[in-house]
Amino acid sequence: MSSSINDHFFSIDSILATQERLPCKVELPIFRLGYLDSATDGNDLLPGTKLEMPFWMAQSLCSRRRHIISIELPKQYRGSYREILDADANVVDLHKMGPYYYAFGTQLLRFDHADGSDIAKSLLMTFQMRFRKIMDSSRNSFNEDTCSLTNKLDETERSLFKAGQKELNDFQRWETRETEKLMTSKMVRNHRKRKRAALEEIS
Amino acid sequence: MDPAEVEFLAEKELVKIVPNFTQDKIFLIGGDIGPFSPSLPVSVPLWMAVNLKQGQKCRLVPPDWMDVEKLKDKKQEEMDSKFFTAMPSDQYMEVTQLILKSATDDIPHADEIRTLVKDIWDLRIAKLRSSIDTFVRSDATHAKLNHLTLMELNTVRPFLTQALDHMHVLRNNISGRIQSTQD
Amino acid sequence: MSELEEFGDESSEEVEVLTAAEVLSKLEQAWADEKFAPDLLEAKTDLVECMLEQINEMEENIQRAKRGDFKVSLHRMEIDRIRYLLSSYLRCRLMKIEKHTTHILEQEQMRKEEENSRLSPEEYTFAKEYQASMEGHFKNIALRHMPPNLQSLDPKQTAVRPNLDSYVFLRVAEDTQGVLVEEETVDTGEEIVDLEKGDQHIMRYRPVVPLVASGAVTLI
Amino acid sequence: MLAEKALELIRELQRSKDGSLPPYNEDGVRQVLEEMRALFEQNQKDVSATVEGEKGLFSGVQLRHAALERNKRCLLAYLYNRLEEIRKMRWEFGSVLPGEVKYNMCEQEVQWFGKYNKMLATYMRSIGGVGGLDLTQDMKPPKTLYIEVRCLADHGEFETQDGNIIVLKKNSQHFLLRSECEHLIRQGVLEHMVH
Repeated sequence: MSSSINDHFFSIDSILATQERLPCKVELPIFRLGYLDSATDGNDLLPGTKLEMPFWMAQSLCSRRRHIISIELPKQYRGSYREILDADANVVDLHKMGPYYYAFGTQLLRFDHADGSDIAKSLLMTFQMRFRKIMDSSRNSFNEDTCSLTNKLDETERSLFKAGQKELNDFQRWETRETEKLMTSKMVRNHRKRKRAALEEIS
Repeated sequence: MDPAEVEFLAEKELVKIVPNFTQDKIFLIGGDIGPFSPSLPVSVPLWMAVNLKQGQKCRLVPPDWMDVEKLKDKKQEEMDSKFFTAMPSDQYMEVTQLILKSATDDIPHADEIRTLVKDIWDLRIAKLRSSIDTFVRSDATHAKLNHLTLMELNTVRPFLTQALDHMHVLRNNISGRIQSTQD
Repeated sequence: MSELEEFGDESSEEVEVLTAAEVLSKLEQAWADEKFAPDLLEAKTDLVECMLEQINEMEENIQRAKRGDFKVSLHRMEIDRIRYLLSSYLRCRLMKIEKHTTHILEQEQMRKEEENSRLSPEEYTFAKEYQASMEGHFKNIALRHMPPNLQSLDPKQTAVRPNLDSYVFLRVAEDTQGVLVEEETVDTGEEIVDLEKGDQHIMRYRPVVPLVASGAVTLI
Repeated sequence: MLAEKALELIRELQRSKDGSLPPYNEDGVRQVLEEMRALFEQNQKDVSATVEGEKGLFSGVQLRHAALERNKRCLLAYLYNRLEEIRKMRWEFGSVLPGEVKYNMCEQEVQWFGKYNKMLATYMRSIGGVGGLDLTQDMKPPKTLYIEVRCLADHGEFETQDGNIIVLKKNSQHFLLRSECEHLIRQGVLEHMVH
């Protein structure tokens, strides 16, 4: 699937990205699963019913071969939103529109929606436009408050931002010769910290 | 790679020292070193030079390029050029760092040298960043990176490669080749 | 230790004779390649064994040396460096084996006789055991309590595979013409580059997989 | 919503990405397996009904099957990612885990840790024949042969490579071969002093 970073059967990010929801319309009756639609007390999901489903579910009911439901694009991928991204991708809060904006968008392309190729182009362009800002801020972030920026990044961008920060941090630790010092392993350190905190709570 | 690992690779570079002891040739696994005689310059790997210096057994001879005038010229050249210029050593940053830390007293104008090397480094990193941005915004899918050193590449590695990996997926979306490990 | 070491290279018929220093520098390259390649590279079992022997021998020599001999500390330092190199190299491989176990064992099973194995015999044993322990754990806690048609693991679905499309930095060691960097798509034509010795590139790993294996390019 | 419990397990892991292992959620795992059983039974019924001629049940079967697969994926991912943490612990804590850490593991996880420990030891012993190679050492490029260390805790007697016995007492300082005390630094018994 989408973000090549960490994408496999057991990947937490991949599971969460396929949990994103989208609006669907029932086309063929689905018996005895009425409870999936909170708006009805009925036993069954009848044709015409509109409801939101997680991606993994929608995908099993709507494909080239199966039309048990039809899907609509989530609004953050529709034309009007794409225009906003087109105008200035840098000001958009992609986390709010995501948080797996690129990954989920990539998944949506599987539905062969008429807007598919426009969405695909918009995803790439959005990333290209936002790239410089992510790079620069991940390199100069030591004195400033970075939260206001990272809050607006989608998960893939956040992981990129973190990679940039780590590189800078590693290099600075090398320059100041901190890397020469042998350290207690991270898990041992964290374990002690938690233990101390727990002890302080008791006393 | 960790910068400490990049440094590890740089430490096998040969540098010249002037020993203050006598010792026959040493048959190391990595090659023969020596013989050592007081006042006679001899080439040894950087890791050995640093350790001998710490034990006050030698004086380090700065590499040819570690010279204020030469570095000033280099800095000017780097500023004037749109592209990356060839560095006199592929490990200039690591070598400077190690030598100036362990043997400042052996290097004339050490402070000035430190500043010049850092200036050159900063110039090149700034250049690297803007060429990365140009690369990412273009349609190119590969690039030539001549004259960049391992330490320089290393400071952008995961960031750049992750970004390009991500873009590869987004490009494939457009050409209709959805990559998938599962349905 | 300047005497020549006999060193058999399985890929060629004649026995190559390398000095210990040459083996060391090959091992350094293998370490860097392994660090940067997304998939597991061919096991350099000979290099590892040769270097381990070298440092063991050196340790023995040191035991015999006079106390306080100045040379000893230099030899020890070199041993430390080589041990680090070996250990970091094998660790890096082990991490990949643990992450891509199923994929690597599949590859090993499909390997043609004339191809060298990616796994050393010891790594192979480890991979098999690791795989069995993971599957055993899944089966015990989850799979055997699931409905009958869901109790198995389909490697097609679950195997964690290396991303060969990830980007790498490389330096060209031998001129190589006509490397297909990008295949033709609807919008763009195919892209072919000539790699000239000494050049450095950034590109996807997939097109250069055979070149890394043959040593025509090295990863940096 | 279907597969909701399974998703909760995944969210639990996501929340603890800082590297601490959350308590094994036995109850959550049981509930996922129960939901799977119920979905499967309903599908069995619908399949039988279809065989007997009832129409239109396929959609429901399809949806429930997707939920079954989803539950399976989440549950296995839960177990997989926990093992991944537990594997890392072997490298960071060593072969003996602190009680509090073990407490958050289920019985089978404790057993898996033991197995991993053993197969790793066997592998390391077999490297290159004689004596093998301890891969849990030499984690960083070496800089000097000897290093200065300070004891962070009373650790008792310690035999150095050249046969001397020293006592590692809290706050005492020593000059030791890096290779012989690296693991004590990683375990937080000694602190590496750098000037």
